[in-house]
Amino acid sequence: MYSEKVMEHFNNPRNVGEIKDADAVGEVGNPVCGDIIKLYLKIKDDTIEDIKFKTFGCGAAVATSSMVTELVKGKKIDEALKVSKETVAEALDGLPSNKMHCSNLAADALHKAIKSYNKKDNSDNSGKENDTLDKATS
Amino acid sequence: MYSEKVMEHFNNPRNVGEIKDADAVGEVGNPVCGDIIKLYLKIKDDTIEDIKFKTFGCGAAVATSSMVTELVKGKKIDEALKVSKETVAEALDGLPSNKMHCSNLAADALHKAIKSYNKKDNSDNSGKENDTLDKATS
Amino acid sequence: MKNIYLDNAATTPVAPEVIKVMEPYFNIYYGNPSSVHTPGQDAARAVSEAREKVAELIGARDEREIIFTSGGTEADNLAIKGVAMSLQDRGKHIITSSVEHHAVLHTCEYLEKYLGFDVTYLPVDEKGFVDPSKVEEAIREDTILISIMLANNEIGTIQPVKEIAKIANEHDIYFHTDAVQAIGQIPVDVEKLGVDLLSLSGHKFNGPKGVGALYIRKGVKLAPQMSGGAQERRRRAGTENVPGIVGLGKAAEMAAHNLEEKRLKLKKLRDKLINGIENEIDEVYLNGPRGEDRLPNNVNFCFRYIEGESILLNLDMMGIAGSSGSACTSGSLDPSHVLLAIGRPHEIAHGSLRLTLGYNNTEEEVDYVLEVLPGIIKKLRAMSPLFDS
Amino acid sequence: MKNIYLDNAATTPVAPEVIKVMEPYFNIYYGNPSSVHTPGQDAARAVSEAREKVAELIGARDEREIIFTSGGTEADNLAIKGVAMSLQDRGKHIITSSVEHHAVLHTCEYLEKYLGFDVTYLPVDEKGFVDPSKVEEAIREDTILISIMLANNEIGTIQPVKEIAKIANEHDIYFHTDAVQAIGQIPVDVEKLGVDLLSLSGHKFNGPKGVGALYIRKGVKLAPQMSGGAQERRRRAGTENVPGIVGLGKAAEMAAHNLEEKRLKLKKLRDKLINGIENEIDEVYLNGPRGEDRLPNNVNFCFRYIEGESILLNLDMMGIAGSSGSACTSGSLDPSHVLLAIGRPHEIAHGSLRLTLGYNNTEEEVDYVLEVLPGIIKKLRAMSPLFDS
Ligand SMILES: Cc1ncc(COP(=O)(O)O)c(C=O)c1O
Ligand SMILES: Cc1ncc(COP(=O)(O)O)c(C=O)c1O
Ligand code: FES
Ligand code: FES
Repeated sequence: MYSEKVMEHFNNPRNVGEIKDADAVGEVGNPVCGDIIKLYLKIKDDTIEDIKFKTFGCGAAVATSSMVTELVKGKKIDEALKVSKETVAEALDGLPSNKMHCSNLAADALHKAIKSYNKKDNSDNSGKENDTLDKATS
Repeated sequence: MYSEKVMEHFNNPRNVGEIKDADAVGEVGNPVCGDIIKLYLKIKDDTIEDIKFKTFGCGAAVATSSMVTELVKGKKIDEALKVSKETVAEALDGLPSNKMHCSNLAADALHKAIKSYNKKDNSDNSGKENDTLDKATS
Repeated sequence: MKNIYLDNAATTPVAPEVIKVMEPYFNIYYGNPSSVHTPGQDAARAVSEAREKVAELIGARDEREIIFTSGGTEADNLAIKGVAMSLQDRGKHIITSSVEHHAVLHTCEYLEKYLGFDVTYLPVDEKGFVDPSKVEEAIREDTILISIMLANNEIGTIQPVKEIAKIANEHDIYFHTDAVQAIGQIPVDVEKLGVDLLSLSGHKFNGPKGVGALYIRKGVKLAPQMSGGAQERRRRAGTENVPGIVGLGKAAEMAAHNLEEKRLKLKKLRDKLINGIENEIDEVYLNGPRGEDRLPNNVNFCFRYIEGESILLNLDMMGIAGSSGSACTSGSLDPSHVLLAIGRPHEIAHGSLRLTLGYNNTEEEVDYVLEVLPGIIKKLRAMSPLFDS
Repeated sequence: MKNIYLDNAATTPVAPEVIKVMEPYFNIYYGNPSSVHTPGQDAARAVSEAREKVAELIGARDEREIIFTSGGTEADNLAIKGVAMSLQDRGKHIITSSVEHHAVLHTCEYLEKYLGFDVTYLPVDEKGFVDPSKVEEAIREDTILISIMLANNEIGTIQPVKEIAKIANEHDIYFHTDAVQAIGQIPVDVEKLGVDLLSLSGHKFNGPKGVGALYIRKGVKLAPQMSGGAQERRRRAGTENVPGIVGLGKAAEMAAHNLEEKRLKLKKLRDKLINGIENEIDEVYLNGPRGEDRLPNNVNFCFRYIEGESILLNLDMMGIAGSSGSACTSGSLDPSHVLLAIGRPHEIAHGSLRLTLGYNNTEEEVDYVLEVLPGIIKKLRAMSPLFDS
């Protein structure tokens, strides 16, 4: 059913947990199955310095959460925004067709977190790049 | 499918053949399958002295033909008329349910032969017992 | 690596005795039972002996009341569509329950969608029981069939089928029961239960996959759903799966013989599992009833805050095979319709685990499960955004 | 006692290689392919490999076009009822031939009886061929399906399916072919033939009984006939017959590999039988065509003045298993609908003998048949009231 890569991430998920003083948090519920992913980001100089997740969901949900955190940790946030569900599924050597929607969860949570961070950031600082970001997360 | 008795009669059918100068002949076609039995009787003093059959039909048709000839050979004709399809099927240790109609063939041919003999006999001699016979063969 | 199989409601290993009797029918007695010749008649005899054994297992008076099918699903489809087709002029209403197997539910939906039938799906109580008085209330002028399963495949609830069959009978309505999960677990007797149609499936009681049977009481009218040759008294066309049927016969014979011993053994293991889980883990909810009204091999829990598949994958890594509901819906992402029907909220229903015992499970295996399960639940809860540690 | 099996069109022995690959799936890899755990996924993988092999045998582009069923009958039923159900709003007319297997004919009759369909049963010529131009003439506005078999099970006629499929295609009508007898005998390629649906059955080419497949071209709309779980991409519910499917896969692999060798071998034996019977016995009539348009394993004769079952029983006593037509109608007393369709009068049609070769028949066996058959015919004719010796 699942690729070895998925099972490896499921068995040893990277970056499980919460960040108490997170700079950004993204939570999404899966409209198909009702499962939930929550991502916590620590951001400094537009760079994701730390990221953790909590997931209530299937094997694919856990593995994609873990993979997303690994893919974006240390990245600039505009780089991180390029991570799509396809990126995640590919990095995991594919997902069963009925589980493709699960990979949305993690990517969506990431985009949501960054968007909320930018909103907050904008009200603090200036508004540049906001337009592009909104497009990327829509 | 068939009992051992049926197979035994099928393999070694008794009294196969024709009687050229038969006193009575009965031929019936099976309305269900279209198969045919023909019985030849040699009758003397109301006794069946010889009987032979020819059959175009299934295993049950052959076995019942053979059994009928054996059951009535040497019998008085009014005794012979008591032989029904049930008698024949029983003597053969039963027949498959979809083959029960085949056992009609042989008994019917016998009754038809005797009836025709009696008709002939009656026109030669007197008419007694004709009524009862008609009833028995109807 | 351990190899503990606790998914016997999904399917069971074929018993060695069953494999043994099947073997010669693959390439020694391989004839077609419809053939006139000796190889064919040898096969026909084997089919007929198997039919007698299945009849005996379920107390059918006449082995001609048994029709072999390709499994439980086909038996359910044949029973329901067969009656529907043949009695549609009399009425187009069917009563069933909301906790039936999909083989029943989707067949009913098929009749609604394609043939204008009207189906009442009765609710169940929080243990999964159908209320016989609700069945009676649901009966209408045009009701032609009532179908209520004997035992539930997910939560093990044994339904009051005898009472429901009596009601059906009083109203002159055919009664079908899906006994796929009950056969080989509890005594089943079509005469005592008073049912008109009963489905069973070989692979659920250590027989082969791909073969099952439908009991059809003498006199019950039923249109065949598989059209073709004259096999099975014209009620189910297709060359007979001879080795499968022979295997089903042997499994039936063994089930009849081992029933009581197996029932007592599994009940003990079941209760040990149930008590162990309830003692070791917080916020767990047993699904289905306790005691005699529960299948002796069935354990089903909801674990709050976590999702079922994650539990299964973790158990699998420890060499334990369980399930989160019925196997054949595992492709689906909806929570179990059975758990929703007994009133579990969506997110709790999603965290279910079903462990179903088989005749070769041992107490050591149960101990091992009780040893590793708490750790798995703890690990998953620590990962859950819903859980506040 | 000899043991010469010449009824390979009724069913075949399972090849030893096939039995071998099936075995572990009874009680080692016995999981339910729908299950998430390792035993389940092992089974799922085996099913998927078998699917690829079947797809390869018939040249399907995508293995997802293969749906496993319980046999040829179910495949035919699924194809025809499935299309009928899903397209009934577009039209209710089906075209088929009068020499189809009962799995097709009775399915069509079912649609006429229960669902108001109208079916055209095309006649055939004296060799059993359907005329493609007659198919074209029969097409109406409301025709939704054409079903013509690839090869006839009684008389071996290979139909011009490619031409007929082309006509169907030009008119945008789905085309189904029953290839149950053709598979393993002649090359079959769904792309070259241009068919939308194709039925096959394991036990006709040394695979197991109780398993078959339906090829469904991508995009073809089809209502499932077995409702229930989500197996087979929701097109056929029911726990998969894993050992059977694995066996079918192996049989498909072997059939693909051995096809040409087997075809040449059987054709030689077939022609020896045909010539031998025609030379040795008077008043015999070969049913079906000669040469390339005849299945390589099929011999079918009418013997004037005598009845088929008597020939079979006599052959059986000599250790030879033959048949008088299709096995699954042997309970019936009507002469073969195929022989009547090619114009044999009733009493001649009743005297038919079908001998169908398999990959392990030998020339010695054929010689033995030719040695004993004349005597049997002679003995039976001597017993016949129709024969004037
Ligand atoms: C209650 C119930 N009914 C029907 C079925 C279907 O049986 P099968 O998978 O043999 O078709 C199952 C199991 O899958 C079942 O548990
Ligand atoms: C041409 C044809 N179609 C369909 C079938 C039915 O196949 P099965 O017996 O596997 O259901 C057969 C054989 O019985 C056949 O010869
Ligand atoms: S099924 Fe819910 S996240 Fe995958
Ligand atoms: S089938 Fe014709 S006589 Fe028996």
